[in-house]
Amino acid sequence: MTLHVENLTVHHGAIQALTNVSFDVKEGELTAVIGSNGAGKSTLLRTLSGLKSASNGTASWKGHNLLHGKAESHVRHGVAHVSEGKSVIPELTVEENLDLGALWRRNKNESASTKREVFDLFPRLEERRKQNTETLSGGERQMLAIGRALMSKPELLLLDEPSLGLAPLLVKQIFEAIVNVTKQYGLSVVLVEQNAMGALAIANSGIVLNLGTIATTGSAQELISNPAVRAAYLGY
Amino acid sequence: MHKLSNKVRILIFIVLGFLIYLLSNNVDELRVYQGAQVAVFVVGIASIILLTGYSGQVSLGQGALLGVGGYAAALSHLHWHLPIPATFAIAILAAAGAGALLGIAAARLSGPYLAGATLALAVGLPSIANQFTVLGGEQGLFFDVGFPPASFGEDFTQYKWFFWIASLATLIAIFWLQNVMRSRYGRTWKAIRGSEVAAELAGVNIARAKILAFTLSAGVAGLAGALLAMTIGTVSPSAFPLALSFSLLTGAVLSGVTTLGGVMIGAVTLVAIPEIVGTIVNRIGATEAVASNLPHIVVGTLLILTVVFVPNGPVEQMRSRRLKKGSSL
Amino acid sequence: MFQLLNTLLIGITSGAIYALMALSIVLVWRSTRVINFAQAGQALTSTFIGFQTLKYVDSFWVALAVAMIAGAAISALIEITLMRVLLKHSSSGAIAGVAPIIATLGLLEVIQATITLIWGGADSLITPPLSNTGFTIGTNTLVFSPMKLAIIAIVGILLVLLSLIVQKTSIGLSLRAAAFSPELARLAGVRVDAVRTAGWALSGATGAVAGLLLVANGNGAFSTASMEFSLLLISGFIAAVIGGLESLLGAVIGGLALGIITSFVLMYISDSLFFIAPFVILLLVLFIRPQGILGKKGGRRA
Amino acid sequence: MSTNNALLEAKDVNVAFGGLRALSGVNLTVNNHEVVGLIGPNGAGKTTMFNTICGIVTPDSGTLAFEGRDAGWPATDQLAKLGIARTLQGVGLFPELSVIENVMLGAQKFARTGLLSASFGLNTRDEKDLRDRAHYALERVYSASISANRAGSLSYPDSKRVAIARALVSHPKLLLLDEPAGGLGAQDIEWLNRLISDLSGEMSILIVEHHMDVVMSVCDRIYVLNFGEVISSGTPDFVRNDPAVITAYLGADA
Repeated sequence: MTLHVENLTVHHGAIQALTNVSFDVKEGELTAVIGSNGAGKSTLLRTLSGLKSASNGTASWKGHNLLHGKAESHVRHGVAHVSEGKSVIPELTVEENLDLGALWRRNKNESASTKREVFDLFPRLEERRKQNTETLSGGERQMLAIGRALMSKPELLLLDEPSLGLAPLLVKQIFEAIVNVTKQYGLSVVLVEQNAMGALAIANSGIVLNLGTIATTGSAQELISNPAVRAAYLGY
Repeated sequence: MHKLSNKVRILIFIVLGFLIYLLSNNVDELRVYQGAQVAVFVVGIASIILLTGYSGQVSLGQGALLGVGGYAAALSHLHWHLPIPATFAIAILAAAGAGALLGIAAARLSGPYLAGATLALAVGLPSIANQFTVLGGEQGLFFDVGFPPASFGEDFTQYKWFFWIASLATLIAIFWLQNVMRSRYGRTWKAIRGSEVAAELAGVNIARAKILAFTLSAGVAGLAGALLAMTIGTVSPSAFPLALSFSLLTGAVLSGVTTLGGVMIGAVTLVAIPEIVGTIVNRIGATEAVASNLPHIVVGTLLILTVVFVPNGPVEQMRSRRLKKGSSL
Repeated sequence: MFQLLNTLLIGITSGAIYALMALSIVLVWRSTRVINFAQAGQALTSTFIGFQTLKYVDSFWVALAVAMIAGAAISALIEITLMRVLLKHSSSGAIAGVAPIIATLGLLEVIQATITLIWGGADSLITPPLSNTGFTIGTNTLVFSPMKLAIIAIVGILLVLLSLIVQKTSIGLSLRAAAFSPELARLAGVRVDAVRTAGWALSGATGAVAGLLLVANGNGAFSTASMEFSLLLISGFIAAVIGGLESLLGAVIGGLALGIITSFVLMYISDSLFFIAPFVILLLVLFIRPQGILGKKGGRRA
Repeated sequence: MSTNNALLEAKDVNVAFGGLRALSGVNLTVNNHEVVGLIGPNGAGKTTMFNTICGIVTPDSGTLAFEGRDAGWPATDQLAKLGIARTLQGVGLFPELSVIENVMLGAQKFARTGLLSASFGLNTRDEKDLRDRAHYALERVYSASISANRAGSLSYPDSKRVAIARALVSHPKLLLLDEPAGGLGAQDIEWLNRLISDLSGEMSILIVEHHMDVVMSVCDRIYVLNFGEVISSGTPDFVRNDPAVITAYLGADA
């Protein structure tokens, strides 16, 4: 097991946001975490990337303890987190946002070739490399956020609602890009999504979170036809 | 929070007044004078507690408002020959007026902007005195409250007279402040400090509440200024330096800025530390430079430590510890 | 006409020094969202360290370099020992918003008392490295001297240098990222704490230059009780606010504007407005354009 | 849905943040004594709609009528006087104040005396009146036994109860509940359901909520927002079976 999470419990002040969450993600697999708002999906990712501290449990990536140390050190162990809401810095240019992701990497030649790959993957970003990020559309920002994460040469990618606020056509494009990236780099991915069917369609396996606990797990195929998925969103 | 009934509170204040009276008869001149200083600081600190501790606005220029009060008292005494209580009332009104103006500006600002604007005020306002001859320039104006009434006897000293006036004014001011802070106005300010949006939803007009806090706080500061002018006998730009603003803020933080309960702690500390440190320094025979600078280092360090480790002040710290232990009252 | 030129040149020179202080304040604000009121004390300390250096080395420029290094070290030390603890402890609670302001004021008091303890008493003198006698044009002598020219040049060079560091280097990119979005910077692997310390160090070095140039711009005399340093802090703060608190260029424009306006007010209206003029300018700016000249809307209620 | 019975009627509300359209052409009506739900996926514009009604966000266009009169877009601090009370997402209490003080703040509009009487301590009857009102409101959501506790020391469910009490104490005609069930356990949710049905006899209620069990069981009508537009509205049964809703929640291929 490469990502190993066991009995993870996290509090937001007095609220228990996650309770005894356990799951594993195998190398090269994409796991979708679905569930309605407030189910604890974002909290899960924020805890794994070191932005939030856990009250209990364990979480490790290839033996590296994810519950210890700061977010910036996890990046150096191959964990990249694209946080909710198009995680880019609007005050910086497109290229600066990308460069930021690779600042900690010593070998500047390797960083440059990674940037080349990101530009090949998202040609739109190269066209706008000198522009302020504020001028980008929602979809372009999401591409930039994923591109920034790729700049750190990650092995584990944590994606938080990449489809949020995007029109259906763009959602499709983003999901396709995620599939491409995953295959190309052999990444392990934890994909948190509201768009359950879209996410399960590209995932290997899925987890349904409900009020901070795991309601159901299974292969993506199983979950698509599972009434629990409907229940988590529609209440029946 | 325990709420005493008004009658009990009035009784407590009368008893306090009597104790102060007894005290003034049993200590030497220096202590009496220091007592008057403590009273001035208590009022000045209380004005910051109202403003910063309750409404959450910071003023680094409170000293300037004391100055407004001091000058107003001196002017009304010199030119209109008003009786002393009336000069105090003028001081309060003048400073409150200045505070209202400042409050209107302050309602638009917050955090560093407000701090910087009030800081600039503290530096700028005293120099206005040099602009108008009526304010007496660098020398300033005399403010002489006169001798104690002859009926108090031969032994009754001038300092003791200062102390009595200052103490009485302080008791009244604190009683009044307590009334206001315990009313819905105090509640409103504390609510704004907590969350402006939530307070607005509960029907609070934020700007109006902030301006009111600035106005009342300035009025109290004006009284402190008049009392300060009384104890030194003059008002001049140098009597209200930037350092005064900082001292009051320090006193407020040491007192615990969110409650009036500890206001004596800060005032006594401000008066006592220079003396205590001075005594120690003399005992170990350090130079005069050490004697005059060490108190500042001690006070500054104390301020930093308080802000970092007991930001709500010693009294609140004790109270919340008691609350955590389980007793709900 | 001649007086006009003189007034302008005086304004530009003192404005350049305000601009340095403003830069120093902006660097700290951008890295930690704190206005450091102790910066007046830090600048004065650095100036005294420069003064002390001059007793051993007979070069103003060496002293300036030493003062810059000392200023950077002091500033970094303050960030590591005080600010980190403070921001961790008092991020919530009744006075969370004002706690950093109060703490830096306490620090100012400690610094001021400490330097008075060390260098107090007599006035100190730093002989300006260049002549302060004005250039002559025909029969007229300008107030503008080689020293003033050097001051403007130094500020210009520093501004270019700082802009290059902030805009073109990776430490600058980290600085900007950490300022605008610490969380995303962390996620990108930026060691935000170290970057903040670097921001404070840069600020300390800039403040040291401001302090030494302030002294060199005058007759070279200064003391631990110098009112000029309190004024430097306030002018720097006002300049930073005029510039919008976020932008380096804004700080420089704010500083120059403040210097020139003040200079004209003093020359043509009354020289006793020295203390009150900056305050009036600040209030005008806050009322007319609360976000500063280059500031963006909505940043004011930070 | 526009009938004489309408308490709140928002018409053609448009809000944009920069280039992003947060609400476009939203029409929303709440009738007297009706419980209305406002649901939708993350970022659909639900909170923006609440903020617009509460004067926290100023819309680019649209009208708001309350009790049949054009209410303009009211200033936030005037809502209580108008008869609208709102709870905030999360808790929104003032942690430094005691529970009873928190609730008394909501009753401020009933205060009759001013600064002068407060100065002389002559406001005791007024204070007692506010205190009694607060006490009564607390009893409705909980036993009033926690009234002296500091709000910051309460458990999460208790804080939510107090927040509702603070809204109730102003006797609103319209109660806006922003995610009242968020973070609550099963027992507390049951309590919330009961409270809402109790209150619906006295006032109208508009709820933003993610917890579908709550929405489906307490609401008379539901509006579904997606991308800032109302994509469906009607009874709970109608909405949950509307294909547009299912697609919005589960994704394109559902």
